[in-house]
Amino acid sequence: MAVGFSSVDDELFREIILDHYRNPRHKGGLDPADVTLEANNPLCGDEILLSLRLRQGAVEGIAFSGRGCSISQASASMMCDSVAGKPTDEASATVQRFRDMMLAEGGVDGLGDLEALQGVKRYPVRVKCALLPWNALLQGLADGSAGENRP
Amino acid sequence: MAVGFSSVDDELFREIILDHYRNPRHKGGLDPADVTLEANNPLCGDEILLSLRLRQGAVEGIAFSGRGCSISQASASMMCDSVAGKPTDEASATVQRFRDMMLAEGGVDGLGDLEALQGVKRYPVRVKCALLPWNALLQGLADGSAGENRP
Amino acid sequence: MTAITDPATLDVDRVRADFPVLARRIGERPLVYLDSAATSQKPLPVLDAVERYYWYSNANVHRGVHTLGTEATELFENARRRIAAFIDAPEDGVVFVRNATEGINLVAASYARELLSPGDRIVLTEMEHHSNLVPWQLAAEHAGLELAYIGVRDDGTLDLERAAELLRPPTRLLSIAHQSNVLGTINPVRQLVEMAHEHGAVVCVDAAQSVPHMPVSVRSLDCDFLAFSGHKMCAPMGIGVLWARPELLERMPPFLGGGSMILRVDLDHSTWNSVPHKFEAGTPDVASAAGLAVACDYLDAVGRDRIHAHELSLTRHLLDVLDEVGGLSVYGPGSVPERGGAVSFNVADVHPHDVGTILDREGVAVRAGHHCCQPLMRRLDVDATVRASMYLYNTHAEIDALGAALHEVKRVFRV
Amino acid sequence: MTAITDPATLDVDRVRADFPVLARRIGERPLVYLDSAATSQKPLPVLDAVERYYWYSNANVHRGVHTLGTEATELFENARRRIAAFIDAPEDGVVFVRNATEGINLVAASYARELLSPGDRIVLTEMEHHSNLVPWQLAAEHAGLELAYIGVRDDGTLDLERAAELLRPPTRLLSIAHQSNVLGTINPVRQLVEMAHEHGAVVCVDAAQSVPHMPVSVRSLDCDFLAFSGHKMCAPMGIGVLWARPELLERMPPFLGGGSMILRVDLDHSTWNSVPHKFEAGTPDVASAAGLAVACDYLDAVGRDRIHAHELSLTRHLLDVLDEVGGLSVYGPGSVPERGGAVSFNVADVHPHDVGTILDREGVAVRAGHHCCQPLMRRLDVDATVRASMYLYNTHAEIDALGAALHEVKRVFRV
Ligand SMILES: Cc1ncc(COP(=O)(O)O)c(C=O)c1O
Ligand SMILES: Cc1ncc(COP(=O)(O)O)c(C=O)c1O
Repeated sequence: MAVGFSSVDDELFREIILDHYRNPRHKGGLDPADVTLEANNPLCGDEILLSLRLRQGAVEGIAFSGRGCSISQASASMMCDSVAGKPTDEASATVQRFRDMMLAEGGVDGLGDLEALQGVKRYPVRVKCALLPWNALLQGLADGSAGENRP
Repeated sequence: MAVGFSSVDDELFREIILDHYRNPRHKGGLDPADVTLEANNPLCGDEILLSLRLRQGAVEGIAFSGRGCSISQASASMMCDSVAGKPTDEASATVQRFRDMMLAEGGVDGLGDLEALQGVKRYPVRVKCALLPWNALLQGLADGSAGENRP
Repeated sequence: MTAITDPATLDVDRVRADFPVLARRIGERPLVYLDSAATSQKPLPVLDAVERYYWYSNANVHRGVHTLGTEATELFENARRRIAAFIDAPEDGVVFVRNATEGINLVAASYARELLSPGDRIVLTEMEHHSNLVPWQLAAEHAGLELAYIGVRDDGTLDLERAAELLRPPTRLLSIAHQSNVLGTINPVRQLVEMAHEHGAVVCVDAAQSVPHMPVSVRSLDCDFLAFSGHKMCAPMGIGVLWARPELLERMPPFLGGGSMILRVDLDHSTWNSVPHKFEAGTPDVASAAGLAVACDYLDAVGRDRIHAHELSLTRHLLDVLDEVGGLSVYGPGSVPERGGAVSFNVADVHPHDVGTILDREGVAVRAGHHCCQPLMRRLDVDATVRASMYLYNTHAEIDALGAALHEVKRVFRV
Repeated sequence: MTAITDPATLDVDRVRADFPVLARRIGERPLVYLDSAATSQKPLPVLDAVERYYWYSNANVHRGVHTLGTEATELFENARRRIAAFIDAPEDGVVFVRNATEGINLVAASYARELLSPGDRIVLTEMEHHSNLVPWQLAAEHAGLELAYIGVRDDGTLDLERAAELLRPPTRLLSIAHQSNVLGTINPVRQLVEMAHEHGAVVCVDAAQSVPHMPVSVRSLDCDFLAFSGHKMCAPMGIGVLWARPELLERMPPFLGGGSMILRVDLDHSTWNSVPHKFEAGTPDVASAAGLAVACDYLDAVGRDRIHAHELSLTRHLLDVLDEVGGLSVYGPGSVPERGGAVSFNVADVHPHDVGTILDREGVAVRAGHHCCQPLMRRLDVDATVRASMYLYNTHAEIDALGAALHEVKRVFRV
């Protein structure tokens, strides 16, 4: 399946994706971190290590490290941007909305920069790349809320 | 490959073959035996146990036991008939002539009753059945002549 | 008469038109193929699926970002889903193997040999195929396990009293044929699973002769492992299935090592991919897997109930014809539905190979030999048998042709 | 110019006409298939052989007296002879397996695990495919064997000095790729065999990337085991070959148990069929074996020297094109004939998957990833590479198409 794309901004590799790939936000460690999660795709080798600090019902800190393609790395960077400092229930809602956008038919709006990742939907094998960090976050929010009564 | 055959005497299952199958000659043990050989066809389960007593350069005694189809059993019976009491070099020559008959193109004569087994050649999968006892005899003559200086 | 037992509901002429090999002649005679228990013939939709795969989508799986690789991976993973549905089982327990034999070896090597302990007992039966005997013998020898056997009664069924005695500690595993390839006996697997589970043993089902011929539900059998071969169920050769409870697969160490089954490989140590991939090392036969999925579609389109009913009707007719021929010894249960469409017999003192050769001259293909069941042959006190086995494409007229050919055997051998 | 180095001697248009998949379009673009190291495409004569088998002669092997069974057995055993001739090896050492991975597992399980002793050493190299690493790791763990690795030098060749050190006691086995699937390096197998034999070690050759691409003679390599896959050499999936010295096969215990590999089965003990049958349990993939024999015919008709020369010419052109594109890191030996037609590279900071996706949009199928060589990736200090790999049906124009598509990658990623 060949896909047409404009010569100005590639429909898959949008400017903003390349920017997050080359200049990832929230990349590195987090100290202290409450939860650390690994997500990987054994078949293509993408790896994401996600660190979270949840405090008083909010995502006080978030960071990621790892390696992978522009889609998984940009997705991780934009994800961290979109949930950092947000109440956990709002973060959970974002996760849900993002997954819906990637897995369901039709577009979604209200996700800001993240909407740039919609182009991935036309490349079904790459959808897994986009979702990789989000699967880690989903798990982290679940684990973290269980451990919220930490100091 | 279907093969025509007369209604009087089947080209494969000749009278004489059925006779040797139902009334095998030299069937049983041999006491004493110098050499005992086993030959089998693991894929169809045919088994031949051949016992030989070689004395003064001759096949003084020969017997077989085992189980299998009419071709292998009749072949064993006719083989024993044809070499019993014969000088070992004559027996070896018979083995050679029989193998030539079964494996080479064209007919051979001078093999007496054994010629009845020529019909098997048109059934290539069954040639192994006919040869089974002969392989044992070939081996037995070789082993036996090595041990001829026995009492 | 219900639809299930009315053979008229299977349009055998239409089915036969799908199997090109059935037009084959053996010399002057039309081929009468009665050896489907050894391997089945293949219908056009299956052959087309294989050809289509190689014409359009051939690529290696699980590793590609290119279009062909993606298509091949989808075909392969869709086949996994299709097979899971076909046997009514969770999909992540479907491991692709070459054939039933490899499937059983996998369980013997990775479960029995690795997870059982010296003194643990494995129970088999006297009617098993070598493929369901030798792997356990090898595992037993290596791991110090004990083997015990459920006997076969004179009517060709299992000695269930003995089974009840054996299915208690130290028994940890029962492996058993769903349907015997020699006797046709359909074993009470569900009942045996209950007995085994009650005492903590797991059950492996050799379904090589059942999945092709009748509806089989893993969920309702409640078994722990189930192995079968594609080539006996209208699919290409080279593909088979081991279904295993995913929890067990999780606990089992890998069977073969190599590409695709790993998560991470270091020089001295590796970690494993998720199940079922952990058990699929190296490039699989994607074409045959795609063919197997289409074979499932084909069998379901004809209707597995209908196929089973058709075979029972053929079997009933065959038993009558053998009776009419006379002078034969027929093995296994004497009536359907306690048995399926594999029927073994002998003709007086005529050796089965001789019977086979004469039948072949008449165009009738049957199997003659020990059928990879030497212990059962000893139990029956025979060296070998003749076996006629049937499938959806066989007709009542073909059974009659077998009957006529058996008269020819009797004429030639004067019995 | 000699015939060997003149690519004009291979009539690539005529060859391409035999491969239906090459007419495939990816969107608007013609398919440019540069992933033959993963799996090759199949020519019509091979597909026809498979179809002919199923249309006329499909049956189980080695057990039948009926005509189809005899024909199938002949096809299968003739295939064994054909393969033996193709690799110039004694025929009774040809064991049919699913793929190279299974072949290597067989040696690791039945030779290394069973016949070597704790403390014995197995030598591998840093450039091996997971299929030539993990089986040895598993065997080493079970049998207390030691593993050691020959390193890869910066130019993509093996450290032969280290090899000389390692190939002495307690080394008992060396297993090595004939040609690297990532670097294209052609290893000096013959020389390594001599070194190993001098100190009493046996050598297993992973020939997955050599047998398809160049003339390989087991007799002149003098190796003890050699494994390869049919699917990478124009044959159907699901069939591969392990060649082993018959004397070694005699000494090795069975790998898988089941039908066909036995001589006699009793309830508690069995004895084994002659080699190579002892290692072929269960129903084999006769159709794919027949296809493999025809693939050998096909490759020989085109000419293996000619194929090799054509690939070297393509490789030379590819190295030039990559150089012209600029800004790439290219791995492995920089020149032919020290390397074959699998070329790995990276485009600046662009991840290989992103490269692969853009190339796919241009119709160009390459592989992106670790290529089942994670340890080698670490040695190269990369996560993954892009790999273009060539075969007899590729053209110089296709290499140019790859070059143009790489410019597109650079445009999109602004590098
Ligand atoms: C060098 C090498 N060894 C082994 C293999 C494994 O081959 P297969 O997956 O066909 O078993 C491959 C191919 O993937 C390879 O390139
Ligand atoms: C009952 C039974 N189990 C196992 C097998 C082995 O099947 P395969 O040779 O396809 O592995 C067969 C068929 O030969 C069989 O009939």
